[in-house]
Amino acid sequence: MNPTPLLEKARQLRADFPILSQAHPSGRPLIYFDNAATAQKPRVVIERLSAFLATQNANIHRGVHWLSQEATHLYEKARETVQHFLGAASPEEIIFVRGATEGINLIAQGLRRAYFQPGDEIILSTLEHHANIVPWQLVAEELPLRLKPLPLTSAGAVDVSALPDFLSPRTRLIAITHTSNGLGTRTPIEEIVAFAKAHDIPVLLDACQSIVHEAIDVQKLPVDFLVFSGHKLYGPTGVGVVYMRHPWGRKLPPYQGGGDMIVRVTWEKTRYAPPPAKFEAGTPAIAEAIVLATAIHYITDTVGYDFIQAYEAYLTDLAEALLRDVPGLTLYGTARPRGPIWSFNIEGIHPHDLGTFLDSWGIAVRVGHHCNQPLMDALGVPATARLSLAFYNLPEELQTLQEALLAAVEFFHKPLPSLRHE
Amino acid sequence: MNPTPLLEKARQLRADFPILSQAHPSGRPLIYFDNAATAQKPRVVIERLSAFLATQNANIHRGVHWLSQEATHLYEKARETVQHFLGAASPEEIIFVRGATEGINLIAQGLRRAYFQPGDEIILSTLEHHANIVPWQLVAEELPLRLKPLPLTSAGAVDVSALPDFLSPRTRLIAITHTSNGLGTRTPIEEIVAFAKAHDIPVLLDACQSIVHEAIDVQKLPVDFLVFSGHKLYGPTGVGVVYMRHPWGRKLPPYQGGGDMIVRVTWEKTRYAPPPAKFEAGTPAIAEAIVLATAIHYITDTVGYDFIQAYEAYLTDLAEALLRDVPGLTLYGTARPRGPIWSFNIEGIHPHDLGTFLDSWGIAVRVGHHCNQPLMDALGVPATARLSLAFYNLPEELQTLQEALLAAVEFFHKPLPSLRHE
Amino acid sequence: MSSELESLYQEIILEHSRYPRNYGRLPQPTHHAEGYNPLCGDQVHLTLQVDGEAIRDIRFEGQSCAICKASASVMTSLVKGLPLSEVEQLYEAFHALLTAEEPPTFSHIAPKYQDYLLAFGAVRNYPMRVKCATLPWHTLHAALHESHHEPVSTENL
Amino acid sequence: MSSELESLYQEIILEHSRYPRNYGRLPQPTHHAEGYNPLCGDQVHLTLQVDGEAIRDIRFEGQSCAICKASASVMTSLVKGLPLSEVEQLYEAFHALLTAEEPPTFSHIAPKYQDYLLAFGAVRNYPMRVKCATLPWHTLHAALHESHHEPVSTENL
Ligand SMILES: Cc1ncc(COP(=O)(O)O)c(C=O)c1O
Ligand SMILES: Cc1ncc(COP(=O)(O)O)c(C=O)c1O
Repeated sequence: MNPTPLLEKARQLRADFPILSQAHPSGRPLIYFDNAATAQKPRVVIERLSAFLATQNANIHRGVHWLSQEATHLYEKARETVQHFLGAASPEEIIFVRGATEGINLIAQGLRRAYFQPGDEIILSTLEHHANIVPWQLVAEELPLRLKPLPLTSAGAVDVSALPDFLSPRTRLIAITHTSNGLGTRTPIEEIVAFAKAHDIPVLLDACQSIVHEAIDVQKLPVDFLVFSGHKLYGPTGVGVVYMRHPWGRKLPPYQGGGDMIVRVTWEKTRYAPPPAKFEAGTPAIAEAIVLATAIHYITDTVGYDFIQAYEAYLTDLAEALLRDVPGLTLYGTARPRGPIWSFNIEGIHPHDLGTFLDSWGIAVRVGHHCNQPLMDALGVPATARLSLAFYNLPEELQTLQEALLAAVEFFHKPLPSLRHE
Repeated sequence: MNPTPLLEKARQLRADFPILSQAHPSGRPLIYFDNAATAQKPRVVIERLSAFLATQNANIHRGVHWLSQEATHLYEKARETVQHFLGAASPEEIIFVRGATEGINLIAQGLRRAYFQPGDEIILSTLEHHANIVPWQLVAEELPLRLKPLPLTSAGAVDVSALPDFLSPRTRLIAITHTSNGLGTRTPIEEIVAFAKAHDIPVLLDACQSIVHEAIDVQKLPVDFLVFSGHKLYGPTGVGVVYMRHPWGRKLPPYQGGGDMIVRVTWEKTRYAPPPAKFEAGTPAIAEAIVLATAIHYITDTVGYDFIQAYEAYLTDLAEALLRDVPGLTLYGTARPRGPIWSFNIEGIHPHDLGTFLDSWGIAVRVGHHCNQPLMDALGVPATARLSLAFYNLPEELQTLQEALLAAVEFFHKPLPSLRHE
Repeated sequence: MSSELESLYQEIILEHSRYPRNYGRLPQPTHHAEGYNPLCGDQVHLTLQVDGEAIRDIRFEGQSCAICKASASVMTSLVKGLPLSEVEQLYEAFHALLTAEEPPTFSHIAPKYQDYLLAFGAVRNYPMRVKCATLPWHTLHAALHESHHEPVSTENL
Repeated sequence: MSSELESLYQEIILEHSRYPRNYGRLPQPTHHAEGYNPLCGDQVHLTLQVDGEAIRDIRFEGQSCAICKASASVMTSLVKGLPLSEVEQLYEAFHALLTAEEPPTFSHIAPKYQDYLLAFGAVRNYPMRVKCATLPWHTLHAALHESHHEPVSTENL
């Protein structure tokens, strides 16, 4: 593969992100490698948000006046943008929420009230984000439910071969991450969905970390529920998406009560609206949802998933080669396919110290448990450093990272003048 | 009162709102009278949002790198801004949510799980917004609970004299609106809080429509819970606030599960963080919370509640005089004190038609039930037109409204050429 | 006065809203349905007498705006006595008039109906009002085709 | 190498983190507590032998970063044998060093302790790391003053 055209495009796209041309307080260029935590925003997203607030802002759904009609139209068009982005059958299947976390809670509470029976079981995996663990624990506390996490292969992928053993007559849901935010490994979701379909078990897909790297079509990957967060997809904070396949939206009760999710309220009895309104009580994140559509158009039309896949594959090979060259560095989870996310540790350097060290080089990586404590427990480490890339990262940034890691090894392992040992 | 200095300041402040200098598609100036639905945003708010996204954007709480530290610092400073704005004792009492609706749902679900017993009673009022009705109905469905709405006086204020009759040994909460979004009347909340304190009943205050017109200090008005929405307070959509007096935050269980609200997650047992983190699962509306602080500073420092009160009192007298001059116009709820919000109907003109008519004059009012169906039922009307003002509205805009209303009367009552009656 | 507004509130519409035809309830309807628009509170209650393959009689009742009331008045006037197949045709034509990308030509609709339907043509320029005009028609459709207990809501449509 | 970083990771800190003193567990402690920083996973477990009014012996254990480990090592070295009142003074001085608007002068602290405490002075410039340095001290405070079952978390502080 000749990376030159890819590199040229990456350099061009990078110019769309104002934050990336900023200097770090150390005077060095800012190297942003914390993309799995949140992505940076292209200029079109920032400008669309300003433009909406400065020229189109109004509350939606309840006004006959011009601004309100416009805002309503834009908001519902944003829903259609998400619908087409995911290949959903109708806009009714798209619910705007704050983010993936709220999305999973919404689904979990709906299932608690209208679907689960005490003693039911949910299959998850060892690499779930806390957002796909704690909502189920909250439901489990009330019902109870049993949570069964699938183990990992030694290379850090979900071990699907364990699936038949995990199945029981009480299995009522498989809730699983598409791409691990901790390790970057990609779950063999096609196999899992086929297995689930064969046993008539609904599947919830946490697509937070996959949808930023690959296109997802819910017709080809027929999951029942899917969630992602706007802020990780180059969009604003405060907005995310639940895809809820028909007729789940008809079956599940509402999540929050309030305006816009009702047909008729009386003190005696309230009738709820059909989906998606049923699940969107109160004033939603109007500007954020509208601008999420801008971000999606930017990704699909300006950047393109083909480019993302090709360029990130190139960066992936480079990153792994560079990391492997650092003495004492352990990479956790090297399975492929994967997203461009890696957890690692360097012998004798706590990740927290490494994070501070890299920051002094202008390099932003995340250190800690990444909301993956059960995964950390499984790996037997309290924390890791995590490198996560986006299509605007450049090979020279990875080179700088390697240099900095080598410097860290030297710094933290330097011989010390003997101090008196009291 | 000499209104000239007030008017001068209002004209100056109005220039801070880019949307207001826009023309309506009809070519007329835009007259925005739908402020109770959502407020317009001053330039400082729009620019702060852009600046954050273009120079400071990062995820919070879990990073040691520069951007993440900055963003965390700004987010927690925004919490302190809200704390001081409300006079709360500590930032721990301030929880960021999507808006008032989510806020009330969060409190309602917490009380469901840790406080209410089946058969308990909640006192509300006839003028509650659906956001302060439906969340309790959802809880009532599960427990059950009894909801007792206080009646209104003939002038449309909550009739506090009914309070002793509504009290029972099962009364466990008073959840009430401070200023009615439908009628503009202000609840005699001081009396209600005194009554509640005397009977050891916690109070939840829906401050959505009051806090945009008057300062609130939770030390002087010692409610247990208070909610408001950022977008009505000249801030972004997607963010709102719950004030939860200590030690409620320690007593109530978490609302949503996910990242950031935990101390330790294992598959067997999860320990939750103390408040406010406990109630803020997942990535919050980071940019929006930070910019809500900008909006609050704008209101308290640049505009000032003294100005708001004085100028809006002037507009209130003017608006009522002008509306009363329109033949066939009924004003619902004329009690004082009040916020600058009025519901009205004109004989023989459905509010929906009136809304469309006014829109053709460039005037944005809301028509419909305003998420107040039980109030509409009590008034015996299906819908009303609602005028709601902000400090950037001008007397000449009210004059134009009167002109337009007179024209509407003429238009909808014009004699028709006799058509054949088939 | 804006001429756009004049084209929305044509005289046929103002007249029918002021003097609605077929207002009331049939005592022993064979079909009935209730329509509701939660956004503005429009409400339509339809009672029908369907006999064999045609609508023999029809009445409407309810609180609603001028557009909705005129639409209900015009609709009931048009469909009274009509075979169900023609009712269906009118329903679709009306729906297309207000919502189709390209407004329909109405060439297949009897000319005597066309003026009445076309009077609502300007509603398509007021997206928030489209539901006001279509509510009576959706309610009619529901009365004829669905055996449900919940009212039709324009939110379902 | 940035000199800021050199001042954060002073040799005292690197040395104590590499060769921690008082590492381990006392077999029969009179007091103990566990501290935890959920943000980074730092963990400190303290066991103490308090006899009358002084700390006779103290050990720490746990997985943590260099700042936290060095802080625990220095802290245990300093407080071993100290009367509880002086421990309290050191606790407050350390806390002020890292978090007070104006760093304290330490004039009331015995000079032999000052160098050790001041080695952590640069941590105040790294807000996300302050909790790493203070965690052992908070845990000590909890071990001496609270009779609770839940571990201390820096989130509570
Ligand atoms: C009195 C009152 N309470 C609650 C709400 C709900 O606010 P939001 O829709 O922002 O959640 C509103 C606004 O519509 C309101 O006016
Ligand atoms: C795999 C995965 N699931 C869920 C989440 C939660 O997303 P959010 O914090 O935006 O709600 C994240 C992001 O932190 C994630 O990486």
